[in-house]
Amino acid sequence: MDGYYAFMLVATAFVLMMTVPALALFYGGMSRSKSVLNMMMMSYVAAAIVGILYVAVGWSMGFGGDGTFFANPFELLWLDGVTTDTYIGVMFQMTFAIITAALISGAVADRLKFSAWVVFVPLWSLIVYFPMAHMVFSCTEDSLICGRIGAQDYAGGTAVHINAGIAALVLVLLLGKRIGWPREQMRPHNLTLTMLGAGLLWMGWYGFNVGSIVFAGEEGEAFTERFMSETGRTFANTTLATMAAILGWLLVERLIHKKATSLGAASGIVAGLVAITPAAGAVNLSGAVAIGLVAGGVCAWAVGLKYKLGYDDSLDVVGVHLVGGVVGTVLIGVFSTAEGAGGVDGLLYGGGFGSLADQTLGVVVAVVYSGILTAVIAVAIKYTMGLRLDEEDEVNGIDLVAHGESAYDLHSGTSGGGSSVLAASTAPATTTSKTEGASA
Amino acid sequence: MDGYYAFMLVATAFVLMMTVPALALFYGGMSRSKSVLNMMMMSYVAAAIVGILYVAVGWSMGFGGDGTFFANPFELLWLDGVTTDTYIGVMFQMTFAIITAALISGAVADRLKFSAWVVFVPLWSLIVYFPMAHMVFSCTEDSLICGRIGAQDYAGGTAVHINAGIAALVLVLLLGKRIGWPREQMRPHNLTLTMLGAGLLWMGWYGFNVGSIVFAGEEGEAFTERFMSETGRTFANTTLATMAAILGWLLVERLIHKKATSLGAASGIVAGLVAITPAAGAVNLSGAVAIGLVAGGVCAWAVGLKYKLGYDDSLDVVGVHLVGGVVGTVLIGVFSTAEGAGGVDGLLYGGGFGSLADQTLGVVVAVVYSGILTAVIAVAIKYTMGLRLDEEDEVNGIDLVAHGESAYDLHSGTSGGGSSVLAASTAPATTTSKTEGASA
Amino acid sequence: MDGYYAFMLVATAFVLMMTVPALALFYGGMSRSKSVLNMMMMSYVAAAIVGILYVAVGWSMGFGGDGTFFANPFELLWLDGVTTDTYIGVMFQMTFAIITAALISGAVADRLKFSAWVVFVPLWSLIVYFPMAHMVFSCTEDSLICGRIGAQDYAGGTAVHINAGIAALVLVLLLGKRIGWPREQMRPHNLTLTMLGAGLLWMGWYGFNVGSIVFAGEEGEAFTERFMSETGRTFANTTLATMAAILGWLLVERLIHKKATSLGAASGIVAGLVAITPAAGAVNLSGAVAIGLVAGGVCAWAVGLKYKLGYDDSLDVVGVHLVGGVVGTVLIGVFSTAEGAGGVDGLLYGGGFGSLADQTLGVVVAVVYSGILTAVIAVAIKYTMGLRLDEEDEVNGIDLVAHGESAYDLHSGTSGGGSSVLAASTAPATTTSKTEGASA
Amino acid sequence: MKLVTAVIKPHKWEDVREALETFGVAGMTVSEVSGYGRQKGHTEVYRGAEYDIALVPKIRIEIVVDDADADDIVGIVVKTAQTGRIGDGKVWVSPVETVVRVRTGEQDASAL
Amino acid sequence: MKLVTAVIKPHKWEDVREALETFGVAGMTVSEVSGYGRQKGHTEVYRGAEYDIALVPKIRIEIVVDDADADDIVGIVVKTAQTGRIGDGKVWVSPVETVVRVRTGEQDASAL
Amino acid sequence: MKLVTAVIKPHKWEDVREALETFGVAGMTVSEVSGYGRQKGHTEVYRGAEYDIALVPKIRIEIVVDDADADDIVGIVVKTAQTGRIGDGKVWVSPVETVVRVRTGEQDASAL
Ligand SMILES: Nc1ncnc2c1ncn2[C@@H]1O[C@H](COP(=O)(O)OP(=O)(O)O)[C@@H](O)[C@H]1O
Ligand SMILES: Nc1ncnc2c1ncn2[C@@H]1O[C@H](COP(=O)(O)OP(=O)(O)O)[C@@H](O)[C@H]1O
Ligand SMILES: Nc1ncnc2c1ncn2[C@@H]1O[C@H](COP(=O)(O)OP(=O)(O)O)[C@@H](O)[C@H]1O
Repeated sequence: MDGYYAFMLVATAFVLMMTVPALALFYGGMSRSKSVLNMMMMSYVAAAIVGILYVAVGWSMGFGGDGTFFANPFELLWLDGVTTDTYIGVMFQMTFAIITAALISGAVADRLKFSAWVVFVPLWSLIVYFPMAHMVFSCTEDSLICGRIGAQDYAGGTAVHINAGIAALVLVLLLGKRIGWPREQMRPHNLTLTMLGAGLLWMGWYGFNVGSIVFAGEEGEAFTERFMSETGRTFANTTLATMAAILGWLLVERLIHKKATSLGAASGIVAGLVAITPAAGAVNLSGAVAIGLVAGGVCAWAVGLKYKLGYDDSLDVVGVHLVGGVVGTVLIGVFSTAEGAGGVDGLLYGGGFGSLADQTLGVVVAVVYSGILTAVIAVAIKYTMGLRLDEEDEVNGIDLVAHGESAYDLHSGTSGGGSSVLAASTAPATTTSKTEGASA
Repeated sequence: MDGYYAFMLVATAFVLMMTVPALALFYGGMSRSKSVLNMMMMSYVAAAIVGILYVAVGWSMGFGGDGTFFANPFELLWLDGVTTDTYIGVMFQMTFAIITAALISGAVADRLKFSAWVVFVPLWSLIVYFPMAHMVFSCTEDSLICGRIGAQDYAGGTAVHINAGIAALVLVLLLGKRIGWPREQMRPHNLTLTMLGAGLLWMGWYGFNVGSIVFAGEEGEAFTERFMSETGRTFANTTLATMAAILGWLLVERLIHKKATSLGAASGIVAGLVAITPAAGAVNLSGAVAIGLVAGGVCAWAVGLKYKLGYDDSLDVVGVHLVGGVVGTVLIGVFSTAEGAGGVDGLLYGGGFGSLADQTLGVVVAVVYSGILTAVIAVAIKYTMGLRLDEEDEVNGIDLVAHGESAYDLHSGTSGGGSSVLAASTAPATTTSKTEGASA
Repeated sequence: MDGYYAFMLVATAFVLMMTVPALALFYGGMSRSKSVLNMMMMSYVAAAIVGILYVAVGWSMGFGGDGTFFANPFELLWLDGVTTDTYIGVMFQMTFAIITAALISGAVADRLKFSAWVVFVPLWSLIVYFPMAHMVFSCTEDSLICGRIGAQDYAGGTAVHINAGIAALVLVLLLGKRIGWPREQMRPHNLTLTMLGAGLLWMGWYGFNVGSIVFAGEEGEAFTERFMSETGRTFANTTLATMAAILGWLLVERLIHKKATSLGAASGIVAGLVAITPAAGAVNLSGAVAIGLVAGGVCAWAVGLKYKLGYDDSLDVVGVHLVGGVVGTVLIGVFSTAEGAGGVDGLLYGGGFGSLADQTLGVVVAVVYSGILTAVIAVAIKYTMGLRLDEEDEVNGIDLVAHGESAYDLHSGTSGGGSSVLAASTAPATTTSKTEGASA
Repeated sequence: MKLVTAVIKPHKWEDVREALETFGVAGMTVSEVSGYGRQKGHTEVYRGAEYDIALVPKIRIEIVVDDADADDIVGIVVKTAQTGRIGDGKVWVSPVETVVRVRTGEQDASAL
Repeated sequence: MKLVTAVIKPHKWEDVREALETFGVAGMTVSEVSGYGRQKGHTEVYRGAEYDIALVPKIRIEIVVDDADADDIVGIVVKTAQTGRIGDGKVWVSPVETVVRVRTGEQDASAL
Repeated sequence: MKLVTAVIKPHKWEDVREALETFGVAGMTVSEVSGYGRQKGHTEVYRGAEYDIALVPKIRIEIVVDDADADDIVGIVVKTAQTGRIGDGKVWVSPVETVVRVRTGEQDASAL
């Protein structure tokens, strides 16, 4: 019992680490160097805002009782009546709310007003994520996706990835393309950060998937046995699917572009993790490998769609999270086995089309619910405070304009000993005077 | 029981990771690129030196018996008589000794002789930290801060942060300002490293705070219940205070400078974690948010003081650790609740001024003890081997001068395929000959 | 029991993290910026390929029964008959197979064809690593190194480090030197990555060493006691040896080059961890410090040998892993104590030369077995598909040639607001058309 | 021979390159430089301090050309690099006595 | 018109800029370059090897000026950039036939 | 005085420096530039898109020399930097009216 609890302490820290700093690095590295800080900031402030909001009403809306879309937001307001020995469950769910919101940021690189993000995030969590978490994770009788439709989603293929992916698509359609896209090259400014971020995401994801185990009231021996056998399965599935996705992505890339890229490996990691997230408990090793391969290959192809269809999903949130999430959630209907956590046989194991139908319906509900409400929120912001940066600010770079910073000042390093005079020459008078003002 | 133990294994690894590499990255990113390696080295060598010294005498001075300032250094010399099944407790405490020394390095960027650091660190640990750890963490009857004064400090607001913060202040006053400060701009050379470092620090801090639970001999059920309820509280408090501090810092920055910076977000994370460190077990969720908000806001303002008062606390160890530590330690007297680990009600919960007085006294003792003895050590070094780098070496950069390295050689990357000829052109003859010598 | 299990979940994630991203960062930072991505890719694809291969036959070859060199590869093919509640054991061993293969990549920087790596890695794992893991870790009666010779190797001094180190040496001898080596300078392009990687490796190594505990069927109390006392020892030894190695390396460097470098500190961390890996359970604190000091010092000197002997072991896999592994494995014969996991007294504790002989024999077997078979594989590849990149490709940089990428595009950052026009100027027509093709 | 040196705004580089290509310029040498002039830089904010960055990023283009083409090329650069906003840059022409193509040793006109 | 090119030590840039500003120079173009000359570089140490870095970082300043101002400006640069230690740098003057302000098309004197 | 400007392939820099040193060139100023010309750049691939990089990295060398030495130095650069493959670069010579050594104020010949 306390072993499982000890693991949940670590798992929760791991999942929070997925957003701060892992996702921020993964996205930041793919941004241009004039907007990397803003990209990272979107994750960091999302963590701060959503975290506090989750404790305020998120937990209650998700787990404060029954309901089709959400539970009573006031039942457990500010964790009123929740005992501290169950806080870790709240914290764990909170980290999911955080990363889901943060995932969206990858689509809006370079051009979304920071103030708009700060307003969008809490509204979106309140109206879109908290209900979605109830529909999927509370699994109460009436809860739409888990309770009623009975779609399997072990750790958030629908609630997290499809949800964030469709929201990202809606947002970029309302936001428009970056100046110069796709004519101008907008390549990743620092792929070592992206590789690092992907690696940390992988580690953190063990908290995400393995920590999503739910017990059916077992005790003593039975509890430990359940703990070991189910986490063994989810750990191995998470691992193999990710590895298969790396290979799947690189293979497809090799065919299309004649090059297997590091960005492809990093993206393959995420695509595999996304796809196995809903299926981690449902499938066996072969199923995990199959889902990983398909997800890696399909996403590698899907990230090219934006050029065809002309939407500027800057860092491929749609191509990886929406597509990967759909692949994983739907394929449960094919590869799910009765020994799995859901106890349901998929198409391949003679379970017929039942599960496949449930899974597909679950996906549709998630897409429709999130798509429509995200559009409402984004439109509201667009026609009030506005979503988009001025053209000139976008050209100069949002790091400078919104945050008054630039990420790098490396001259003294590369030139071995000189100080970075050019990037740093200042009008002293101003500095000091301004500084006075600053500390006043 | 073994669940708690398993957690401590991870928690100890986490706290060590806070220094190597997290703090080194957090500070390194804020340094100039000509001194980033030296900044990281100060953390890395501190880990090596303090770690071994702690096992030698640190544990014994802290927990080898009773005493006002420290216990018998020879009682448990080199862990003599300590059984290996309790080693993890020693290792956990060791990681605290390491990071406390490393924290100081942020104040002395660019100008402290590396040799001086290598001498300062063990002396300071021996004379200042080890006793302080006894006064606070051993909590024996006679131990000054915990035993006698009875000030609450869950994980080291006084022993770690105030201690390091005041030591940093004393050291920079004796060391003097960097050449060109504040006239010349000395901005962070790589904010992605600082953001990364802050993120890893946050994760590691769960080991730091949550791992600081102390049991009162509970067994079986009671043990597990205590483990879950107290760690639930400390985990949630650590999380919420940090989030509130991010928002607090960014808000104040927005008001003063009209910009919310990424450096501010990273600093807010640390300020919040610092402030909640002593209070993690004492307060409830609202108290945690309050402490975080105050700490974030006050520190955001406090980092500007150095320009007013004219001390070059280069990376704001004083503004964040001293100020944040005082805020958190003192506010326990206001927000502490009887259900908390300390079982004491603060001012706000009808406990009157008693706790507030104890906390304040604890702070004063820490400041006075550390301040005076740090001064003695620093003066001793200054007038023997000297603290400060030569002027020309400081201009050329300590990485080159002290370590013979420069951090970056990125040309071939940015220029896509060329090799970094300029930064790297060498007089071959020399290279080889020198090399011969080298490997001889 | 479930506490130990919870720790193994984390430990396994830690060891996977050692390869992705830690080792990739450690090596990547030492590479030149025109080959950093390829260096990282070698670790990432090794993880994907070896991981799946291990589940397929690796586990079975290692633990599917008895045998001198390996067990029946088909016994547990694709984990057939392995219950999910023991999967974590498989996953843990899998992460060892992954990092051992990845370690080799450091030696072949800049010049090994990526396709050759993709072929080499699975062959090498199958023919060299999986058997070696059986000989050392299965410890069945007939298993050569553990069972027959009875050499102690707690976590893989022979199977992992000596194995990878000798393989690296053989490979570079067949591959040849980089163009311009050693005349041209080939210094690390980003030491902050290397420092970061070393730090993460250190944290992950607690999973590696501490997680390598093997129980003798204890139950209940006894199990917990064994868990605590042995992990306490291995955790402390791992920590102290690493710290001592940092100091040992820096000291020797100071003497030879008059500078203590950050690269030296990072390398010292790894050297110490490598050396204590086989000895973590066998020695006491003093033994750990001694082994760390020796390993750090000797490796610091050994990395210079390549200039003398003229082999281009680019990132010092031989100097650190082969040499460090030998030091640690052999010194067990000196410092091992009967209270240790092996229950054997070394030379220093009156055990005579018996243990020393066993350890040395174990080293010899590992070197000979791995050396010969690695040569066979490498020669086979060399004379079929070829090992080496074209000269011009090597000059232009393998990142560009093999992966079509360059790691950095930092201009807009350093120049504060401009967009990186030069590095990024594209012929639009092509872009779009190509893109069309891409997404077709 | 003449050397035409142009200092322009970074985001105009693509257009200028294309225009010159169309005109028939076979080659040029480009570098990233910092400009100081009427166009002021920006302000950056770091913990408790604000800094004025005096310099703005520019692109510097060098083209060695036949005497005859110099004026046309200057005209093309001015036309395409012009935004009308402060900071558009400068173009200047200076004499070159001889130019050689390293690959072949060809001189002057035939070296371009 | 003349082109004054100055190669100076990095930490002197601020002073030179201010001195030229005071004198009335309205603009200049600056770049980071590497210098090779009497001033030798430094030595770096990496695992088992030492490397001599032959080049030292310098700042390169280009100023197009009226013929009349050329000598004064050279004088100012030499005065303010001088430390007296080896490696202070060089300043040279070369002819410019014409200069144009991209924003307005103004020529020569009025283009500065 | 003359200014010799050479644009060469990066990996040739070492050889050129040595050759010039041997000839007796006491100093030069070097910078990393991007070249545009007959030698085409390469293609990079990023998620779903391929990009043609039009520019290739080059090294730019500036040497102020006595009129007498100009031709020899041009000859040395061409000889040592030559690979015979497209993209070897260009060398051009332009007039310099005066050069000053900042450290001493020495002029022209004695400033080199
Ligand atoms: N006298 C000069 N010599 C060399 N370069 C100059 C000179 N004056 C301006 N420049 C360059 O031209 C750029 C634009 O000049 P600026 O005065 O800012 O705007 P504008 O040319 O539109 O009046 C400057 O950033 C600088 O790089
Ligand atoms: N002949 C030259 N042509 C161009 N630049 C030169 C020349 N000689 C020196 N320089 C530049 O001037 C800088 C200083 O010259 P150096 O000989 O080191 O010191 P000093 O000028 O004080 O004698 C060099 O680093 C280089 O950038
Ligand atoms: N007209 C020019 N003015 C200035 N630099 C030029 C000119 N033409 C070419 N260059 C420089 O010379 C380099 C080599 O020229 P390129 O045409 O590619 O090959 P080659 O000189 O062998 O014909 C170019 O990359 C560019 O930097």
